[in-house]
Amino acid sequence: MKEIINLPVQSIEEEEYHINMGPQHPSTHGVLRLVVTLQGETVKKVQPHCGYIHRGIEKMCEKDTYQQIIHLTDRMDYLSAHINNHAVCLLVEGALEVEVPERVKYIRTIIDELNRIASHQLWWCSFGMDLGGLTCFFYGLRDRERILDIFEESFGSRLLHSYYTPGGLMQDIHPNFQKRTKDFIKYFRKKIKDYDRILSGNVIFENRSKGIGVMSKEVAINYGVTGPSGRASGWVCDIRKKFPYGVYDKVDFKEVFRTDGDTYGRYMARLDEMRESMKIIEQLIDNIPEGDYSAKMKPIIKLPAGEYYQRVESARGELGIYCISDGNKTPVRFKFRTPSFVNLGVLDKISRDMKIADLVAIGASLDLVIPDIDR
Amino acid sequence: MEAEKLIEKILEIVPEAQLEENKQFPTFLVPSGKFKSLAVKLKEEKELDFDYLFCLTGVDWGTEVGVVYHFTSSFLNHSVELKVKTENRENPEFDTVADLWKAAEFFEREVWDLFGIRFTGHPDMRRIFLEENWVGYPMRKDYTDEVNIVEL
Amino acid sequence: MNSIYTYFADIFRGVKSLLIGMSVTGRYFFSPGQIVTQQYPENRKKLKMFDRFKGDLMMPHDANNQHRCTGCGICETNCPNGSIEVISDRIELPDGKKKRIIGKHIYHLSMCTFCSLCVKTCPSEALAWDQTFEHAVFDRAKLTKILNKPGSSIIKDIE
Amino acid sequence: MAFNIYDFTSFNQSIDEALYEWLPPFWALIVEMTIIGLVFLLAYAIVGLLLVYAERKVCAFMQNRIGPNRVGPYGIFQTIADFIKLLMKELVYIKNSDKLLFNIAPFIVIIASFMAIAAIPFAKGLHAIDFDIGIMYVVAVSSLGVVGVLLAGWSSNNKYSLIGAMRSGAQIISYELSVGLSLLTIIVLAGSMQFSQVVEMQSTGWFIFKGHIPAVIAFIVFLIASTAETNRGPFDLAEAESELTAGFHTEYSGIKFAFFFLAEYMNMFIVASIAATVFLGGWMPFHISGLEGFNHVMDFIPPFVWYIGKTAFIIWLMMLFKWTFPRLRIDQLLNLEWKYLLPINLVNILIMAFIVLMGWHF
Repeated sequence: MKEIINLPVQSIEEEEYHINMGPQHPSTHGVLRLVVTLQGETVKKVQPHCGYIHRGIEKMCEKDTYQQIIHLTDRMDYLSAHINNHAVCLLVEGALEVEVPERVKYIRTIIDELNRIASHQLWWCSFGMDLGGLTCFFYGLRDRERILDIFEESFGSRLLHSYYTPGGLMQDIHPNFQKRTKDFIKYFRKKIKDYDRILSGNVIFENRSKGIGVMSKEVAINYGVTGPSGRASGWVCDIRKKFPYGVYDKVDFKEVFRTDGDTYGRYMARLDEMRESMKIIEQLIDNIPEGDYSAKMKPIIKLPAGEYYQRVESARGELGIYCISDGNKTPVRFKFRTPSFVNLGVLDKISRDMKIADLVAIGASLDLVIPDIDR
Repeated sequence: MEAEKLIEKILEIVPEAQLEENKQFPTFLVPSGKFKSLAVKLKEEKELDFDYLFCLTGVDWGTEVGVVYHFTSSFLNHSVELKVKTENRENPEFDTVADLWKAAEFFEREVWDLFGIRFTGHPDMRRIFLEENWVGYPMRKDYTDEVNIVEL
Repeated sequence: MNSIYTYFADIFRGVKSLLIGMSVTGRYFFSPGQIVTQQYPENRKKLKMFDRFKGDLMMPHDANNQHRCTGCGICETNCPNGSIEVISDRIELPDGKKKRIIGKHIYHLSMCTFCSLCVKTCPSEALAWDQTFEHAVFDRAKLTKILNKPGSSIIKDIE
Repeated sequence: MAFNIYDFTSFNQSIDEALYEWLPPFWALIVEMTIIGLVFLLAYAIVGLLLVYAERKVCAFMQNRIGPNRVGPYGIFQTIADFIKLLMKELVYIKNSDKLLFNIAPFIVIIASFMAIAAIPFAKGLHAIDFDIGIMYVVAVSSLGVVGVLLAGWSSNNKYSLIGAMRSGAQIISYELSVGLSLLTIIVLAGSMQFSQVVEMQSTGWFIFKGHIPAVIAFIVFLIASTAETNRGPFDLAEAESELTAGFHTEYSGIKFAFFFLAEYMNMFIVASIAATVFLGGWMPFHISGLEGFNHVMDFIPPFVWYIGKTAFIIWLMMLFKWTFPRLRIDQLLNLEWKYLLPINLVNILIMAFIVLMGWHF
């Protein structure tokens, strides 16, 4: 057993025992393995073991051209694929100092927000499922399906789109795109009330989430927990506000933030963020300017030698890309600072001395996507 | 803090640091011996107040390996990029910053795993993605693996 | 006294929130019109994929069994996974010049990630996406396809 | 009364007398017991399969789905197909498990639920045995199942199983109190523990209406506590899928798993029928005193249909709980019992006793 768990023996105290949550466990949403040290039902230590789905995306990026890198970023955080693509596109456009058409910026912003809603919907339903409310799972997936239909009509695929290219888009949006998006917003404004009725207000849910896994602002900053999880702790860290890209500087939206910092806060922050995203889409969807769907780009993109850093607000937090180029068509180093990987670090800190059921709730509230951790 | 003042301030702390050209952040190449003391100052001094390590990257430049740190201050909103390099490819070793920024704990384990750079003082220096008995450091430029890496 | 009040207030608030939750599921239970399930093999006839759906790479041929592919190999270099192999032949034109034509355009569906770079970068627009989606086969070799049909030739004015 | 046309007493008696005429008393008894055993086994299997199917359909409709619809019309043979699959599956041998206890545990669980079914009156005269302490017997027997759950968790040599079993033990021991006390409230009102008498007394009105507010409270408490006792719904901590993978039956496969599964649904059926019998009048039709015409129409609906209807309603309620609410945590679960249900129950009994004493009930 010792070799498998891979721990120093002295870490086990009397009356403590380990259980392995994962790599096959219903609540880790993938192949994450948590070695949990328990005393009774109380969690004493959580040691994440990652790497079960490590594909070496960063190594693969070193042999790919910048257009080809985009399809790899889809597969990191598959729930916010567009936003990952956006980061690469912004990095290349910024390095080449290409001005993309206004229409592209609008479309990208709308699609990013749709993607964010879809991601949060999937998070909501799996969060409900982790707490035992199985019906939530189907309601969330039902509504997410509508967004995926919008995506499928315009870009031809439902999950991994590779729709953005450096300089613009793969093809123009479908003529039905605006109508469908508006229909969806109308539909989802109704359905999100159900979300509140079935889970947010529920007394069992409140008991399960309030005061569980409290993360203070200092802890959030020190551990680098960004995104809705960090903002629920009171840390104003929204890249969309701090370093606006796309047309986020032209739209009016609130940066969701809360001060409670517990599981309930993270839950409410994400629900509010869905509402804010709908607000952004509503402001933009009727005002997409006419124009080209792509700037003129050379077929072979070579970044000038140097180093570049680009950050975007993914559905889970700050996605950063650090790129070193030597002037060739492939990068020397292409590093992804993925939000799930950093957010995972805080799991041990905030779930100590909680019950094992709380560990599941905390893990779900951090919204970890395993391929995003492992890359 | 303004970028120029920030550069001055850091050069004041570590005069040996070399300023590198970068449009986005003030970038310094810091001698590895001085790095830890600079990091402590960055974290502790009220004027600097770099409380958020947002990226830590291991890099293989070909002849030398090293680490790139990106710091920012969540309150003062200024950022800095620091680099440490070494030519010792066999057994590179730097001081850890995991005691100052907890976020570095996982980052440093990743760098150790993929680049083979050790961090002295790290609380839990194990491989993070690969197995303990993995031979080599896959992100190095000279790493070869005929079985698992398919050249197209 | 205050604690007794909060005790009962808690109970009533809790019960009320539970009833609200039950009203949601109860309402869906009694409204079968909202069922969203698609019964897949039965609805195969009605099921229509969107025009842009990326199902399978294909090379459109016209009525004379002619396609637009020149065999330049740009799709092959752009493919990130090596799922396209272009084997081109050289033929001698009547005027003595040599010309490159496509011999075999091999497409490995099993390796394709549907990134659409080949379709986008093709200079003569010879490639397109098909809307088929039932790709499951029992033999992996069947996923390797030759896109240009046998006996096909290139449309005249493409260079 | 008109529902006497559906009386099974004389039918049963005639079979009984005929058997005793043909056979010596000992063999007559044996034959009777065999017949009853076979009938109950059959009924047990059918009800279990139907309930699994019903649960899947009900939850599907709540979740905007269709549910099983492939095997047979509307998928009614789905559970039978599943059962056949479970029968044919391999019984996995667990290394270092306590083999005897591991094999015995599913049988204990299923026997406990099987025993409880004996005392339940399905219609007038249609029950296996009419104890004069029937309610007591059912409460006592149905809580035996926890022994099986504990053994299963202990003997599997799996930490998840053990945690699940310990949770289950704590849970059932606590909620047993509330189940007993809420039934006691009605016993105070009825003055009897015999199921046939309890039902007979409700011919003028069901206890839930007769007993004013205390009976309603007792009914609600019973619903909550019995849901917890059957390890279902928001109280399924023992098998808490997202935490403990499958809790106490993680290591079971094939038919042994099917036993646990079937026992869970049968327990649900049993507590639902107890609730229907004690609070909603069992097989007794719905009567409003004064409306003779209405009462006569109600009487022509067979008692068995009344009984099934009431039980189905309560089962539907329990399914609604399960598919709506998130799961409680173990300490909250115990809090709910010891801080809320138990005190309310105790006060409730006092009020009920007072009402009975003053003769305020209908």
